[in-house]
Amino acid sequence: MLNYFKNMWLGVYTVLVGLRLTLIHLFSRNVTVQYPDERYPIPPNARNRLYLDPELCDACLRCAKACPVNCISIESLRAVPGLTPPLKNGDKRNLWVTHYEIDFAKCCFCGLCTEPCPTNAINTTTEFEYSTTKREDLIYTFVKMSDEEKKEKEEQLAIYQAEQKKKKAAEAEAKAKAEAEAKTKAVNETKNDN
Amino acid sequence: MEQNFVNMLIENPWIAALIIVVIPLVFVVIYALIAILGELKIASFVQERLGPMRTGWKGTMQPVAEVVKLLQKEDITPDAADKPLFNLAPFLMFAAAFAGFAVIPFSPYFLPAGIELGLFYVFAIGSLGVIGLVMGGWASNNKYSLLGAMRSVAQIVSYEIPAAIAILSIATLSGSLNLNVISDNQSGWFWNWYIFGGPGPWWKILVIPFTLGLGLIYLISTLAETNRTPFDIPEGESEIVAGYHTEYSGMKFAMFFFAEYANMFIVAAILMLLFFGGWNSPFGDFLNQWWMQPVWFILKAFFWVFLTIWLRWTLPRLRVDQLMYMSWKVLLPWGFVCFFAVSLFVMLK
Amino acid sequence: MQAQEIFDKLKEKFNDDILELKADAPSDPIILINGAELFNIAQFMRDKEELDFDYLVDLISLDLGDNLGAIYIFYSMKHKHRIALKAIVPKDNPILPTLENLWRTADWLEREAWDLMGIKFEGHHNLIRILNPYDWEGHPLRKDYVTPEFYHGMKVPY
Amino acid sequence: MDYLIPIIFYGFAAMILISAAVVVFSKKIIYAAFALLFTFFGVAGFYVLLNADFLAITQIMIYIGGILVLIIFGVMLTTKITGVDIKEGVTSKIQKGFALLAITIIGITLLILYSNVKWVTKEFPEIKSTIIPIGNVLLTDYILAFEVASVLLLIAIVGAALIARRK
Amino acid sequence: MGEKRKIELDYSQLDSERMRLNVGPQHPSTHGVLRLEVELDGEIVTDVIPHVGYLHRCFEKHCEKMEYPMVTPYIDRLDYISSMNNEWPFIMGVEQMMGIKVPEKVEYLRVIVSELNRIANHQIAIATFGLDAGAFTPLLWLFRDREMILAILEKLSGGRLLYNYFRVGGMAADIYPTFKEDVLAAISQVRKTNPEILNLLLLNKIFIDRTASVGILPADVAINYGCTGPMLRGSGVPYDLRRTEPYSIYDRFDFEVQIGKGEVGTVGDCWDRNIVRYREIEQSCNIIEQAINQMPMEGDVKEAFPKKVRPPKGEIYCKAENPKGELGFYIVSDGKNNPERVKCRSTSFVNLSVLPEISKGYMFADLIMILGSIDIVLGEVDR
Amino acid sequence: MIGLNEYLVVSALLFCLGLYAIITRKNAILVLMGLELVLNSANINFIAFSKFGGLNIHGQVAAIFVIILAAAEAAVALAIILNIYQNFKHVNVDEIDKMRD
Amino acid sequence: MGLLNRLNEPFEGGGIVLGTVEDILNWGRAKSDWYLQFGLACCAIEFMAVNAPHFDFMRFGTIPRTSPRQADFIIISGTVTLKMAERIKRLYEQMSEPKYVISMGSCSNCGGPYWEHGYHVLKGVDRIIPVDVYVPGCPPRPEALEEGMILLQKKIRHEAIFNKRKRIAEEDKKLGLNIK
Repeated sequence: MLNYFKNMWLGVYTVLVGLRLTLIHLFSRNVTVQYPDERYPIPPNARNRLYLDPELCDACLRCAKACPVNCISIESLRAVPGLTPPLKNGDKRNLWVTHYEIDFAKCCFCGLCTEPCPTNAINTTTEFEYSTTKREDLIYTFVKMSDEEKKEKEEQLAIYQAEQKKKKAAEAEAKAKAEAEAKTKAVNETKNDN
Repeated sequence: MEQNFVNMLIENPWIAALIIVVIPLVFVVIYALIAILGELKIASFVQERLGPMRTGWKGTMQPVAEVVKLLQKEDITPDAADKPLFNLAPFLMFAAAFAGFAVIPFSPYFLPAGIELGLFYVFAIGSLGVIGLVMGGWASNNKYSLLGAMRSVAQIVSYEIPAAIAILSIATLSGSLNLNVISDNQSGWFWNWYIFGGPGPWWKILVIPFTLGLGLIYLISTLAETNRTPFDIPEGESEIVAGYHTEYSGMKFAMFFFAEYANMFIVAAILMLLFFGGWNSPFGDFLNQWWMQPVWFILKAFFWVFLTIWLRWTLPRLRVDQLMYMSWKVLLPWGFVCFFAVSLFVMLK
Repeated sequence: MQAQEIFDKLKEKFNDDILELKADAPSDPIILINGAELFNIAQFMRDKEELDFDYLVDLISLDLGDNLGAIYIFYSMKHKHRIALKAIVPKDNPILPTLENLWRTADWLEREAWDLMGIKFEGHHNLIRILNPYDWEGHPLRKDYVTPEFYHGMKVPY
Repeated sequence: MDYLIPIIFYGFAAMILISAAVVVFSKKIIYAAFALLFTFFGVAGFYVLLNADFLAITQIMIYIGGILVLIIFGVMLTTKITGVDIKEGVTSKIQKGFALLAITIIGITLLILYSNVKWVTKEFPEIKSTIIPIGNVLLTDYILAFEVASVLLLIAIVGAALIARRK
Repeated sequence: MGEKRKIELDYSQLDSERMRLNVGPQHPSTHGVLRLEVELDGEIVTDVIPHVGYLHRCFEKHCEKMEYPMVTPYIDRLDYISSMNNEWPFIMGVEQMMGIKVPEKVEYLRVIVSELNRIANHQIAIATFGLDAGAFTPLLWLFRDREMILAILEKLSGGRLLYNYFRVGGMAADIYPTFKEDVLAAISQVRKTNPEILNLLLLNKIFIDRTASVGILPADVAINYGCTGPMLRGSGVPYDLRRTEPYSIYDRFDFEVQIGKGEVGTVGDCWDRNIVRYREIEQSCNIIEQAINQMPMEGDVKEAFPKKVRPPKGEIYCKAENPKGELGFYIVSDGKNNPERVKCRSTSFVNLSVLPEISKGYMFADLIMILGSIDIVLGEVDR
Repeated sequence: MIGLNEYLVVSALLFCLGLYAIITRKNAILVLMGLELVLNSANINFIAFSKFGGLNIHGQVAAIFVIILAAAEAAVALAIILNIYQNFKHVNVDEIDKMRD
Repeated sequence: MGLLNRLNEPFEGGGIVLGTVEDILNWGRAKSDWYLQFGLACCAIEFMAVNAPHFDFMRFGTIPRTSPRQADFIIISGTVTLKMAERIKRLYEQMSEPKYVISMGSCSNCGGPYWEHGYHVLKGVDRIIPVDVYVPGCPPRPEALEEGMILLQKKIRHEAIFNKRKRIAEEDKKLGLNIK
């Protein structure tokens, strides 16, 4: 019987305590950030959409290899050393990126691709507003070389490679010659020594 | 006392009757819109949010948008459902809820149907809605709906009894079942309200604890009858998906919605008429002109609505057996105690 | 109790069925046992006062090429020691006794091992798939598992 | 507005009889239960026409809010919860025929009786509400019956609870 | 294959009609995509059959295909509410296999972020439990406070929910300048609002009525079912890996292992499990406070990074105290870049298996409360 | 003008319908519903006579007693039906012929 | 579908009156969106965070409903597994017209991190139901979902109601999805 009254009292009391709390909060300041007009602070290292600086990318494929999801696809072409402008940070460019594509529908935004990049070409940004009505729009192509350009590069490369080949052959020949000479010289020297 | 100002203004009885019917209907719609918005906004403020902000000025047009949307929604009748009953239920429920407005005096000069047994009538017509509810729940052919409906009915039926005792006590105290008369009895300052024992000699303070208790009992019962937290078990989202209206969509769902809000207003109005002086100003003759009386009445009713919303965002939900325990073992005995005390007071007076 | 002592205790009781103790760092100590005797060994380990392994931590199924393996990790809340048992069964007939009656947690763990690796637990009251749909085919964690093309009309590969 | 009363009367009469027919002839028991709602409602309408406002409201409250809810609960508890149409066993045709015959005879007898008897007519006095005379009569002339009725209700509650309780 | 469970029920024993109710997978209170087949006798639950696997994302298959560093994003997605705590045992296991000793600063940083995440997890657990009981406001207040913790973790790691912050041998990024102030501010906010939640929800009479003596889990049953974490501690067993087998630097901190005492009902009921979570939030605050004061602010978090993550041949079971209980990873390495096999001992999976045992004989509404008190995350159950 | 006879005719028809339900229906709940119809028809008679036949207020009091009776009867009858259902798994009045199991 | 059925005649242009009516109807639908309270995986937690005070999804007029019948749009928040796919399809079918789908996060966009080795993951929810808005992210920030919501509202505002039949046919052709 005592319990009955105690329970009743507790019921009324705790309800009143709760009502007091909610009433206080009813008149307290709200914390809402009204999104399209106001912005919630985003730290600069937030991992949202990736951004690739094509001027910095050397197509080393490290990001693609580090990606657990395989959402980065890169196609590259060997660059001609003399004709190729260097990367933005002054490093030598070894490869032309002909096609660099990230599928943000697959990406898991883990940031693993940015860590191995030697030139900081690929970076996370704070940009997150890119919802679309078509899934294809989520595939971002950062570098796409036109066919002519590609062809030109290929031709250059072919010429360069041919040259290289020739050069190499010549070099090899020269080397072989030199070696042969050296050999004969050595032979002669030994002879002389004898 | 003239019952209807409309009858004085308009000669033709047919048009007058039509207007008298239409006024509560328009009121219900407007009131429901305001209540919906209030519910969203108060919930948001309690939770330190803002609520609807992007529809009209500070989101005030939100309920209108919802009605426009609900008008266009597809009206699905599930294949497995019992079609005639499924389609009938929302109308029955709305009709029942709306029928209650016939005897609600918004002011001494507006009482749609001036029958002597107004209080009794409101109470009886409420049970019609129960049938609509169980009809909808059954016809949906969905276990959640049926469970929700059966819980609802059990809940409403058992909480009708404490509510009836509270009403009966006030009827004893006032000696009338006519809501206008009951309201008129409480004119004057707010200590003439029945929650404070009604008009009477100084020793009425002896009865004040009991009338306060009756007010509390009636308040709790009305919460249960309108399925509001902490008694929202029939619609308890976490257990049975959305209660008896799980399968309803579009306009039929809107009918349920409006019926619910109309019901809420009716119980609020009864609470105000019985315990809080009805359309009387709380401050004697101050602002007690004929045009202020409906305003007072509606303001008081809205206070009840605010209270229920406030409670809703504060309390968790009871369990079914605890609900029954509360009705039969807490409210009913205390109701009897209060009833006897009030009767004694009336006899001695 | 150290792993070596536990091994000795078990060896004493079931001499031939306890094969060896592997405890070379960095690996955890593992006792290799004969799978057929698993139930008795486990029961002994649970009920023996000095061992008192009242908590089955995990059951790990392995694909070892030609064989399938099952590793049981036990822990004792009282003595605060831990040991792992490893049983190896052939791939074409992977049958182990169930431990469901000793540790109730084995119920779901064994169902999972059956679902993903296809180890059959004899005596389990309800050995059905748990993670994959009930009508799934194959045991996905086996090395030779091939992803199906279609499931209920839905294309599975990308 | 003299023409209004007959219209209302016939409306209510049609409501009562049609829904009663549904109760009697419908295949689905749940339809019968819900049709009962309209029968009761129509009868309540009759009461209003007959100046028995208290009775009308009592009818709604007790029959619809109480008995009908009970019946619907009974239907739900004694049938499979969902999915199954609740059809009841059909009596044989011969039985039905006999029943129909008997009912027709009773009905015709009643109708003939009613139309031939000259009832003593005495109009009901015009009063604002019947509740005060009813209350007075109940607690003076019918005090014994009133008390007996309360005891009966108590017994009914206790008995019902006792019977329905699970063993 | 196509096994189907045969449901054998002895209907002759039954008094009344039993109803089979299918709860989920789309149900507001199954905390995700769990499906429960419930058999009801009126309102009383006579049997519950959980059907899991609606979120089976093939975690263990992925681990076999990935190199070690690439596994962490997938581990984040197991128990997505407390991904910092998830990463720890796996990284710790790999470090143990490779014999890497991480710097002091990293250890402290790991403790701090894990405890922060534990607070966030418990806040969600209490919040959703309140939601199951019908209280909506505590949910949003707790989410408001959680936002502060998420902001700190986001500033550290860059992710809001799935952090991918732990690396073998260190952390992905160093702390930022105002780290200490932010953490202390978050703790004081948590300490300020915690009593509000206590008064609004946990001590509310209705809530106590709903949870006290409901879903009682005795200690021996809990151990037999392998329950860990607040589930086990709620039953009165002080089993907390941070104390029983201290890993990392947990032996340096002063905190109390909270157990259920049956203050309002019986030991091991739903209320006990929740009050344990509530008090663990306070204890976590204490730990963080100690850690942030002892932590060396200078030093490089990346100094112990190995050149190549390639553990030697071997197998190891490494565990840590997840907010939900003991989370362990069994890593089998054959000396390649990819793990041979990773098995996750997921806490929720094991904890959930006790549901049929403890929910029989209670009402249907209680079943929802019991499920809420277990605090499962379906990502971890189904992996 | 609607007089006494009209009400009596409706009441008679209602009575016949109720009686027919009681006779032909097998489901106990439907029998109960038939009974309610019969009681209602009686009540219409009472009230009609109270208005037109000089029964005055006493007719209404009688109707009140009928309603009380109906409520009590429905409660007990449904309790019995539920009990029968628990024992026999059906509520078919023709087949309930055992007093005990 | 209530009013829409009767206005389903394909008017070209529609005239001023119809245009205004269409505007009002679209306004109602765009501003009052009830979503199905339904979460799948990690994104569901961010989805809950969207409802939390800091972001407050309700500002857009979105109200959670537990019954699919009353919902206007569904947010597929998380990985859709094959076991779950049929359920989602059924939920979508239970919703009443007009209905919309937001695919939240990489997993439901196209399988996300599980697209390659996930033998039990449906690679994109658009294989079973038509998707209106794709929100990228894994999981998307709460603001990203709100941005997706704004996009959806924009889409609804410009929808053609009175030549609906034509629109549906076009959409079907565009999506070209049909399982079974």
